[in-house]
Amino acid sequence: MQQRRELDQVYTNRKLLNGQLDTPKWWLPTVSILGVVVLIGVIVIATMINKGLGVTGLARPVFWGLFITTFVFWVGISHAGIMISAILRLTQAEWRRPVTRAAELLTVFSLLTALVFPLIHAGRPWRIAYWIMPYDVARGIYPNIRSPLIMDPVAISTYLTGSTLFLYIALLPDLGNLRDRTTGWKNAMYTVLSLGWRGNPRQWKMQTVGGILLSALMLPIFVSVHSIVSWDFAIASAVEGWHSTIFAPYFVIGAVHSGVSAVVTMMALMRWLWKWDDFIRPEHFDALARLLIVVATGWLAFTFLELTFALYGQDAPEIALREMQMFQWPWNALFIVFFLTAYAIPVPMWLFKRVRTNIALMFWTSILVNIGMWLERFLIIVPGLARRTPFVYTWEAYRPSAVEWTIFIWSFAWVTFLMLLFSKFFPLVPLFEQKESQVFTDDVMIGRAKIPAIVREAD
Amino acid sequence: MTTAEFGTHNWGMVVDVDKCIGCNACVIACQAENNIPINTQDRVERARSISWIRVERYWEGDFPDAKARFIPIMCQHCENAPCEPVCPVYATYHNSEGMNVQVYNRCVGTRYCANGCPYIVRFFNYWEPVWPESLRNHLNPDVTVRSRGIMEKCSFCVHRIRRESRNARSAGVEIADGAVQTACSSACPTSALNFGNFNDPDSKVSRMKEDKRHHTLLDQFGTDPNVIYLAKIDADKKVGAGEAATHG
Amino acid sequence: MSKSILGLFQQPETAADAMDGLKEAGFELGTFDVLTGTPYPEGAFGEYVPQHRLFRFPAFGAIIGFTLSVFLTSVTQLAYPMVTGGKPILSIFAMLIIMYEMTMLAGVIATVIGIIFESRLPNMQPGIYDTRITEGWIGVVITFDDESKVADAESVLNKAGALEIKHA
Amino acid sequence: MASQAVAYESEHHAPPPNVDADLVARELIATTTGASGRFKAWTWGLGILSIAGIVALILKFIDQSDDSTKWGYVAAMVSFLLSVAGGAPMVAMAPVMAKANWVRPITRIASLFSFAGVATLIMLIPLVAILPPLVTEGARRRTVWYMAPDYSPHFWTTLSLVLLLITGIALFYSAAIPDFASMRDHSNGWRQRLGKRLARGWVGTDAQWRTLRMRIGMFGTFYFLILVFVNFLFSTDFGQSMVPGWRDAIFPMYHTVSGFQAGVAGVVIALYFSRKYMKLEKYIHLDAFWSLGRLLFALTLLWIYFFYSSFIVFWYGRSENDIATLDLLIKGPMIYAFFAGMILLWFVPWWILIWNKVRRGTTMMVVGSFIILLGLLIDRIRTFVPAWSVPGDQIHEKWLKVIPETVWPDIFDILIMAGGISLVAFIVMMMTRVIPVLSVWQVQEFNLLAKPIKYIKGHATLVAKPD
Repeated sequence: MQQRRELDQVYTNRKLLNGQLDTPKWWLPTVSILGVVVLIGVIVIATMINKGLGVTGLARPVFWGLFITTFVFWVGISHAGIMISAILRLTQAEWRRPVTRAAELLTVFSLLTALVFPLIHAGRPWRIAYWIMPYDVARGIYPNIRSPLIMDPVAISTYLTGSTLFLYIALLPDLGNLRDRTTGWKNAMYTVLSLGWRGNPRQWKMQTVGGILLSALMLPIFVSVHSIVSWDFAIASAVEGWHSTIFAPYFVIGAVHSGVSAVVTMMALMRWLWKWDDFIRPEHFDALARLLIVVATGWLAFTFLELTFALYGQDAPEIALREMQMFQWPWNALFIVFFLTAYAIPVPMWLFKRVRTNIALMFWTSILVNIGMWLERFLIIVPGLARRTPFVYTWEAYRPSAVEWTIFIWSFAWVTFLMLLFSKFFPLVPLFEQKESQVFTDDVMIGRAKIPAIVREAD
Repeated sequence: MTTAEFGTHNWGMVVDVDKCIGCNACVIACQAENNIPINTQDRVERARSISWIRVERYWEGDFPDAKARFIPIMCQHCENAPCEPVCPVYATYHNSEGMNVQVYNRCVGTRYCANGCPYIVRFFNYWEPVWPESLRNHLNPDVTVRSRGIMEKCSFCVHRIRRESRNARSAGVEIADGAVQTACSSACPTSALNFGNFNDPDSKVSRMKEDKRHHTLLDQFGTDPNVIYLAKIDADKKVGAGEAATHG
Repeated sequence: MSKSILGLFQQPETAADAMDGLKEAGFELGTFDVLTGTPYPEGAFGEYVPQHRLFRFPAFGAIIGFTLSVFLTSVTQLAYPMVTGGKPILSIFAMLIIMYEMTMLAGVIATVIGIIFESRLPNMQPGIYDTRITEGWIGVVITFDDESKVADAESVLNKAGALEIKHA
Repeated sequence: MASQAVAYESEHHAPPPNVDADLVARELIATTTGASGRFKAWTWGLGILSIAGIVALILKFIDQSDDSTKWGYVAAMVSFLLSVAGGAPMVAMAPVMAKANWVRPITRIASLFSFAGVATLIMLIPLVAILPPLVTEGARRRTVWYMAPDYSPHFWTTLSLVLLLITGIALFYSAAIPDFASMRDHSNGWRQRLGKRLARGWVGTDAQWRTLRMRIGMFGTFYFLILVFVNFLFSTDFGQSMVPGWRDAIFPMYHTVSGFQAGVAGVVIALYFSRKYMKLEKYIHLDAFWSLGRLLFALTLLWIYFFYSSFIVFWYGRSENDIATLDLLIKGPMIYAFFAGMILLWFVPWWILIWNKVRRGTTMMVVGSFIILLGLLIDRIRTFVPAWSVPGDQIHEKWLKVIPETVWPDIFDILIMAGGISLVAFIVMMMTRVIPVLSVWQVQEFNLLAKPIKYIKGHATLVAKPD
């Protein structure tokens, strides 16, 4: 799987630090354009808070719409990071190395974005202090920890803190590297940030052991976050489409599906933008695509279970809801698109090695997956609420307004914006892991065959 | 497994669907009593109208012998209310008089409670409420005007309950049965809506509750409501409004 | 700060030879150390394998976090008891989730503190160093209590084929 | 760096035993002969117990076939056996897919369990006869068989179990051909004749190896799919659908995952004994125990996760059937079984397996595995006995109106359970007489691919990763 390539370390430094040491031509224009989009989004959000949620398309009985969908979507994307860097670290997958940091970054930034949505979506955002950080003895009343909406902030802030620290620890050796490459104020900055990294055996041991330990600790958090998000919906016994026990694992595996696809998208972009063909190689896409086939199929199984047990009771309202979700305009169109993009188109394509190693195809298929996964969340949340209850008074449809769409677009611009800003100051590919893989891979001759091999420490 | 321990009062309502003629007087009375902003045409069209009590209308049977059925629906003040545990800030909880109360001041407007409610009787203020100049001085001083961005719902006219209990306390007597009437029940011409105290075994509502026509709405959700419905008596058909309202 | 010298090598093997030479020359482990730009398999240079207590940190943090969470969840509910949806005032199954998260959070934070502490960071006077180490060179750094042994240390490094020797 | 390093009994830096292929073959094949007296005694005991169990099963069928509420323990037993005997071969398959080197020597011991599927099948036969039809008293009970013919669950569950058995044996056989060949060459007597017949002219040409690998991959995938399917069918048709209103979408997954857990535990136990009493320390490295320990640890956490995510939804939901289901499954006498299951399946193994020292050893590992198996048995009883205790004239209701009495095991049930478990052990022990517990060619492959090297001055292992 690993084509071993001898890469000179000086060359590695120069190539992988090209974002920091010299600015690519495209960087400034892109960032400024994104900045404008972000600004527009911020203005729209401000107006919405100022005018009130009337500007959205929300209407009884659909009290949660595009915002919560997008929130769930971004939380899902955030599962890329730990999936890649923790699970693959624990399972010793060599090909994870160039991807880890980008994945962790995606986690941090998408979580930051996800957090915005519940807040701006509250009726009185200026009072969310009582909801999120509300342990004020003055009011004598504390948050209701029976509410999943309290578990959400707790879980997400835990995950955010954890993955940020994880990211920083893994960044230390590269900060040392940057410190050695830079001068002036940058050098000062990196000197402080790298905490005086030298690279003696003790520090390296802490890197490896600590990395493993942190991964092991982050993994349960990673699972819990999306489970708790899913319980927001699953516990509502009165909403037919939501009250299912499968939701926790179903959401988690769906999140992994979309998250890993997002990482693929990012890798392709990194390879093109920073010209890292030597480091992000087809075999990495190949490996990720293999992983995605397994994950996607598992996710399909959960989808099947969810559907089966929705109809299991054979209750009239449940069947009616599913019928609406799948066969009634406009949901049926969305459902078809969802199924095609989330599974039916990409996965069969990934079965062919030619596709798996073709960067452009991988890029587009991974984008398809995320379109599909967004639609999945939409199709769970909105039809569930828009169901036909016995009360004709509440039979209404939901149409997202322009404001909602703008903020939806803003979120994507915002994440990309943050990414590019980060890339100006910190390397997106972990250099030391890259070099480590050079140290730790070797070939063995068995008979005449040259077989790639990995050095495992006998500990 | 409810852990609410009630005092002398467990307020509730008995709705005799058989008596309801669908005149909507209760709806108007409620609007006037509780400072509910006017449901303009566009609000109704956008499904953002607010009416704490509403009269659902059903057609039973096919055209020539179709029958109109009416069933008034307000907050059911459930003992196991799905809306309560999901609120992160205790804006809605179950008080010691068996009512599901909404504390406007705490509400941050997550609208989670509204998602949980199977009866969909919780309403969100999308805009700041406005009244035409002529109505400015008609607002009820006992009832808070809800600002934008919070949930509201039927409160069983809690301000009336409070007034009566104050009077009773100052007079040193128990609240007489029927002394407390909600706006809707007092406006109902056929006394289809009856308000009272379920904890008092010989109160009017307690006695009506014993009627064999009694049922609650959507009982499969196990919400255990404090609003009891008495089914429609039908000479020729056995189907009552109750079954029509529950699933299937 | 005591005197220390740094010998620079390009080949791991030569660096390892230098380490051996130092051992033979009677420098005890710990007074000399190897600086690399990448992690090498443990003991690759016959260097002294550092001992660490990293695994105690998460346990410690988890205990703190758990206690804190138990306090927070139970006390805040009992302090202002309100019945919601007929759930018990002390709803353990809801509390468990918060406890879990806070335990994990404290565990992670403690681990990160542990990692930084155990790798003896932050250390703003890292001592003698060379920027080429992050370009794949390997540095063997020796710290002395007495100046006398500098000479034979240098000879050992030279014998092993040090490309450059820095003093500090 | 905690990696899948090859660790050894004596001290960690010892090189792996690069014994030459021929010696490996001789030593391993030697283990099939010359059983110790203790071994013989155990097999006799277990054999007698199994026969007693089967007899008890027949008697119970004659005696109580009219009353389905009495058959909960048999259902629990089938589920338990399905978990152990069905899950174990998966243990062999999954890491092979992931090209993990440590698993190569132990695939055989895991796939031996697929023969124990016979026990599952024997237990299932009366149960299928007892299982009420889909339509009782004119009403269709809640199942995944919405419109299907009346006896679909009976038919498909049986069929899929038979398929599972066949695929398992096929998997075993396709991986065993080279070993039969080496038995043909190195063994004698009936084993040699058997090897000659089953080796089907294996000489080890390149083409033969390619087809062999292809077959293993193919049967492994099939096996996995069928196993999931069996778990799904059995847990819904013989568990959930017996309780009106028990609608738990995660239960099939829960059933499958705890099945894998039991499978891994079973493999660990088998490994432990064959290592200890067949003197195979040289071939069964501690590394295998270590990796299995981590796998077991992960599955243990997964169990509590799946359980909690279904429980919390019920707890919040509070709708009629949610409450009824909870009352049935984890209230009354079952609360003890529930807590016992939770402690034995999650807490104790979790606490044992979290220590790296334990995972590097064998004794505590096997203790933990036994605890897990016991816990699983209790947990299966906790789920299936109440499910079957619902009277047959009520299982078509919308949801459970009255919580039925708890059913206590009678003498038949106890005998059946003892017999079932011993039958599995008996079959596995018997198979070790027929074929080496470790697959010869995979041990050789393992030694070929993992080479101890001297990395500059340190010691390391070079693990080749062929595609």
